Amino acid sequence: MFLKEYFGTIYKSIKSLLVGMKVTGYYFTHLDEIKTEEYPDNRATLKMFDRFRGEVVMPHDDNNEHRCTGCQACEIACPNGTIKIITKQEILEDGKKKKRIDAFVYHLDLCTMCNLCVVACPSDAIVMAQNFEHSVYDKKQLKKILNQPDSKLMQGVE
Amino acid sequence: MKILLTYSFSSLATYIHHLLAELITNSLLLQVTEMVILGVSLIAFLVVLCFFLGYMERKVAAFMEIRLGPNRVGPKGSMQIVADTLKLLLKEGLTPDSADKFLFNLAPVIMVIGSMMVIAPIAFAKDFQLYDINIGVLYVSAVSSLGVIGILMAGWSSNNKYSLLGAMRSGAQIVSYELSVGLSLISIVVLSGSLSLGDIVRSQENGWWIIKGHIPVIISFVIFIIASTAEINRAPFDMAEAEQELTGGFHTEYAGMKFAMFLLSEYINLFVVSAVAATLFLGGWMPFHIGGLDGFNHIMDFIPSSVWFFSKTFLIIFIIMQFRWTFPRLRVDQLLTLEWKYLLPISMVNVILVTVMAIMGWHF
Amino acid sequence: MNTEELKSSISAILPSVIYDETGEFLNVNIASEELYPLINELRSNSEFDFDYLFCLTCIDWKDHLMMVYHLLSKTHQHTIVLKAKISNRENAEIETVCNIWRTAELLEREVFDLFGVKFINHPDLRRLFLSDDWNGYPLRKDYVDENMISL
Amino acid sequence: MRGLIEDDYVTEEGEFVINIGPQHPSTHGVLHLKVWLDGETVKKVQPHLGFIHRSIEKMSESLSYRNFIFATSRMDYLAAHINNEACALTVEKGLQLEVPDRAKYIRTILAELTRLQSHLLWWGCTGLDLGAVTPFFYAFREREFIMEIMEETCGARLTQNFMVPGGVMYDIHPNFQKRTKEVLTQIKSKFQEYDNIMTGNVIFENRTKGVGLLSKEDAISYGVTGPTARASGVSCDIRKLIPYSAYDQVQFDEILGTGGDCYARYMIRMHEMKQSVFIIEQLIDNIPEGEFQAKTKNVIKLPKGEFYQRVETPRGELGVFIVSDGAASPYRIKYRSPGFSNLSALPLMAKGGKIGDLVAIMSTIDLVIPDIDR
Amino acid sequence: MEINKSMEGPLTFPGQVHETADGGILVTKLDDVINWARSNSLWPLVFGTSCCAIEMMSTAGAKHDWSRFGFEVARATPRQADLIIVAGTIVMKMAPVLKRLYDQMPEPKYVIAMGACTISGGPFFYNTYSVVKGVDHVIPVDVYIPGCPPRPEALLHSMITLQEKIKNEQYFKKKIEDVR
Repeated sequence: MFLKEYFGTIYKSIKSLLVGMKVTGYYFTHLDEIKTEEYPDNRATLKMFDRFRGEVVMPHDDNNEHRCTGCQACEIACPNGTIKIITKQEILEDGKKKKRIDAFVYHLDLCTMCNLCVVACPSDAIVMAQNFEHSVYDKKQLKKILNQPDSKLMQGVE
Repeated sequence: MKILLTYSFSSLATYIHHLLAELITNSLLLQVTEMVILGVSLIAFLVVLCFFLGYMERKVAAFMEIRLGPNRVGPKGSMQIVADTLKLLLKEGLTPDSADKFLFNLAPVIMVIGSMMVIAPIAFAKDFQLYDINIGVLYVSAVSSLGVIGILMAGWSSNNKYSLLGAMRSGAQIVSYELSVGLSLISIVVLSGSLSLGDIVRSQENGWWIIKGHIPVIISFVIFIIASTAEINRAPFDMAEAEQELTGGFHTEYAGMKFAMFLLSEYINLFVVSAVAATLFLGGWMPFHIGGLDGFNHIMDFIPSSVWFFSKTFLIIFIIMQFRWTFPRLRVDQLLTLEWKYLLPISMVNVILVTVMAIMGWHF
Repeated sequence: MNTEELKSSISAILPSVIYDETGEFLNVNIASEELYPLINELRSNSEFDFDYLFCLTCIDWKDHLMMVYHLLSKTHQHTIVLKAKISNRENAEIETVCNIWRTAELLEREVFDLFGVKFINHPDLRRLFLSDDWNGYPLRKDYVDENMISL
Repeated sequence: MRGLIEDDYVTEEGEFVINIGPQHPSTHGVLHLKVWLDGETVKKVQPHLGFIHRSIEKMSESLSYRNFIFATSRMDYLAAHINNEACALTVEKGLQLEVPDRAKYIRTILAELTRLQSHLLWWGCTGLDLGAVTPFFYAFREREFIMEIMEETCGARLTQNFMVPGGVMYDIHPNFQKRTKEVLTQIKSKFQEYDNIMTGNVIFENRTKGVGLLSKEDAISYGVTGPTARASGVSCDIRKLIPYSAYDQVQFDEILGTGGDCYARYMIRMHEMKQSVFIIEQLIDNIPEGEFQAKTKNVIKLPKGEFYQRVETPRGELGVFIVSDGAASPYRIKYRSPGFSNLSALPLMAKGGKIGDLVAIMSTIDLVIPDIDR
Repeated sequence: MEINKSMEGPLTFPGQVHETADGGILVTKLDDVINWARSNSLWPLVFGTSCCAIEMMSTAGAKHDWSRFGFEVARATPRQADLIIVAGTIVMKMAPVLKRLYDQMPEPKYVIAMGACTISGGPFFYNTYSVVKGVDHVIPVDVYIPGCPPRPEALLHSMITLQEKIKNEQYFKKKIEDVR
């Protein structure tokens, strides 16, 4: 009885080990199961999903115009102070003073890509870009000003 | 060219010997020069072998883990291990302040020397053996356990608790598994009637022991593979390193070149163990022969003996590597249970079986 | 037991409790000194059998601290919230419950760490999250840290 | 290093104190365990926490009810969805807001996908902890598919921040249902492989069976929840006891184990993966049409009072306790994290075992340290 | 490599030794070989504190597979590691530990700050009392990769960026100058 149990254990153990080795052996002999994406080589074909959140950008059209009115809704919506909007007073043609953005400062180093600013924006001025290659040697490069130099507010956006 | 065509290393050795004898007349000097050449070429061979084994291990692991493995450094990533070695050599080789500095620096050297010494009696090809010592098997089993001294030394001198635990585990492990290794070696010694590795290979002229000796030899082969995997501290028996438990085990404090030496000795050990298994059970360099079928045997002889030896060795290396990348690690007490409750009793009974078989001539 | 039964049973043990049923669970307000006899009864009496303390925390109400114990009975599936008011903010003390529910040991250390409530008879009352030389109790409302940048 | 130096380094004759962590491969992060050893046998374990204490509770006190949710993804990052869901549910409870059915269904499916990926990662890491490297890669292969679904619909892989008070942030992506079904078929076909390489393995069985015993009474007393408690026979699945979201619409079993050892905990999680697949299968084709988000005010203000919501994360019961004083940000938030209570039972479980057992226990109670430290 | 071109910002690195007339071809070649070895054999320390560690694991996983670059030999002991990927928040209590780990590593050693928390405290920059606001207050950082957490490809990108940096190091040249 003891011997039966003893050899039974050995038989079961060896069988279980061989079953395990069969799995690794299968993958060793079936190299087409490898689905590795070779990142830097596939950069041309690598496309992120549309909703993927890489960084906040402010789209500008051909006339160097953006849609940001400087309402600071995003700044309030941001949970961790990533966005800082510096505004200036601009005198319009009809003599009225109007608030316009001077600099849309975006701290990529603080950003958690939570999308709350994009949701909060009433005029769709900012969107999430799919770019993710942000590595830098210097932290200072991560502080970005999103509005381009000399850009203006698009007509009809209030 | 002629030398290469005959695939005989002995003629190469003779050629070099004659060449040197013409240059150097003093016989003692000649002997020393030849030894130095031999030593240097052996070390060079082992280093290249370790490069290859390291590359092989990473590729085997990668393919089993459905990934590609190194493929960007050199063609197909083959220079990866060269880069690793160069980097390790150039890394700051620090010694911890509170370590026993002499022993700390000595330990990796002992490990490497211990594992390199075992190479001596192994026949790599027909008539190619450094030293066919007449107690080859005894020598192999004696010298291969030198490594544990290095591990104990490394673990103790590092002044690190993880290292110490790893070294103690390794001590217990190697002392116990030495028994099973020895017993399974003995079963072949009994069958072939010689302790010399050269004689053992020649005794398999009409068939390898694993075929001739059928079940008992297969059992001792399996026991040898398991026990020697444990003896060279490879997973699933890598108790001395046990990364998840002891971070690095005995080599936790080692960096740079000294760590590279541990890696070197690990791979040499792997090669040695597989080479011994191939020699004893699979006929070493002996081609696949079946007793009585002279025509078949003759065809098999066309494949060079070194190819036979290395293909067998690498088959066993592959199996040991597959163990590592498949199985979970044993616990330290289960490790000893396995040895004392299973391997040792079975191999003891098995030795008796083999002896009876040898006396009665039941093998082929 | 339903809420009414719980109320009457608890009042039988401790008449001075104040109930509050505005929330999801039955809230039982007591003073910190009365905690231990009541809570011992709640655990050991098979009628209540509150064997599972699923939340233990503290609230800083500026003028007093309040320990909150969420208790659940696995057998009867009833829940109460026990609130013990600690009036003395500077030297806040309350009896430990970690010999009743073992989970309280770490939870009480957390409260000690972040609120500075000392638990009498706690076996190992040390700071849990913060280093031992930390000054102050950060989750108190009057905690000031000059390194902290406010939004 | 003052946090590390303790006065109780005093040891008895033959005792051996080692520090496992804060940086150690088996602690899954920055847990520090001080272990008293007698040879290889563990005599006493003392967890030291706080190496990732990020003061999320304090931070949330100054954030609005819309914003505090994002930080909870960083708490138990393997169950970011479920953490976010718990917060959103608590706020909804305070507002007495009825969430549209569509949002409920999406939440449940995403939560179960989260559970699936969390368990897959746990399975791989258990293998890794026990010394088998390969299962880790098999688990991550399947996990990547789930990550792709998350990315396509939620926009991020790990910390999605997809739950908002009142529903979900966006409607599901058009490919969502198709992809989810593909993943389910893929995972179902791999369960046998997982069993072959790990569950049936004799070394694995020996490493886990009878190791790290936790009795039912201890489990309740230590407040242990989740698969760890269910392995000891404690019925504690919040999805069954107090159904939230769409869990009252689906059928599934609460897996209860016996024994309370590492193997039981392992098996519970393996079965739970199958249950998650089953739950998603019931929901995926029946997502009702309609709004995905209820209308909420721009600035959410909770009425004065206290709100408590319990949800089931892959690790156990997460409780969100919000004390509101009527302002736009919570007065006090307490997260009752499952890992914290589960960890408190570790010294009990590990006592008397070997170091290897300690590693096995840690991996089978599935610790996520930021969840413990918050 | 193409990656380098797409990198914005100046390509001067802190600690760069400026070109001198002497040094010679041999030294330059040796430097090239050493930099080749070092940049292709970055063994990371197993060090993850929070969410980013999971993405680090994903990078090691089969789909992204950092072993293609030879990074897969993750060492548990700092003595054998070349690179710390600081994956996750560093809090006040952890900072001395991280410093010690960094000190235990033998030269040359590199640091990648992965994720918003390590770069600047990230989501825990405001209103928290226990988070170190940027790991560069504790140890020197070579490459920053923002994101919360950065996706595996982004981590690979940062490691390639680090490789580019190592390839411009001048080990022997510096040694020779030190001797002079």
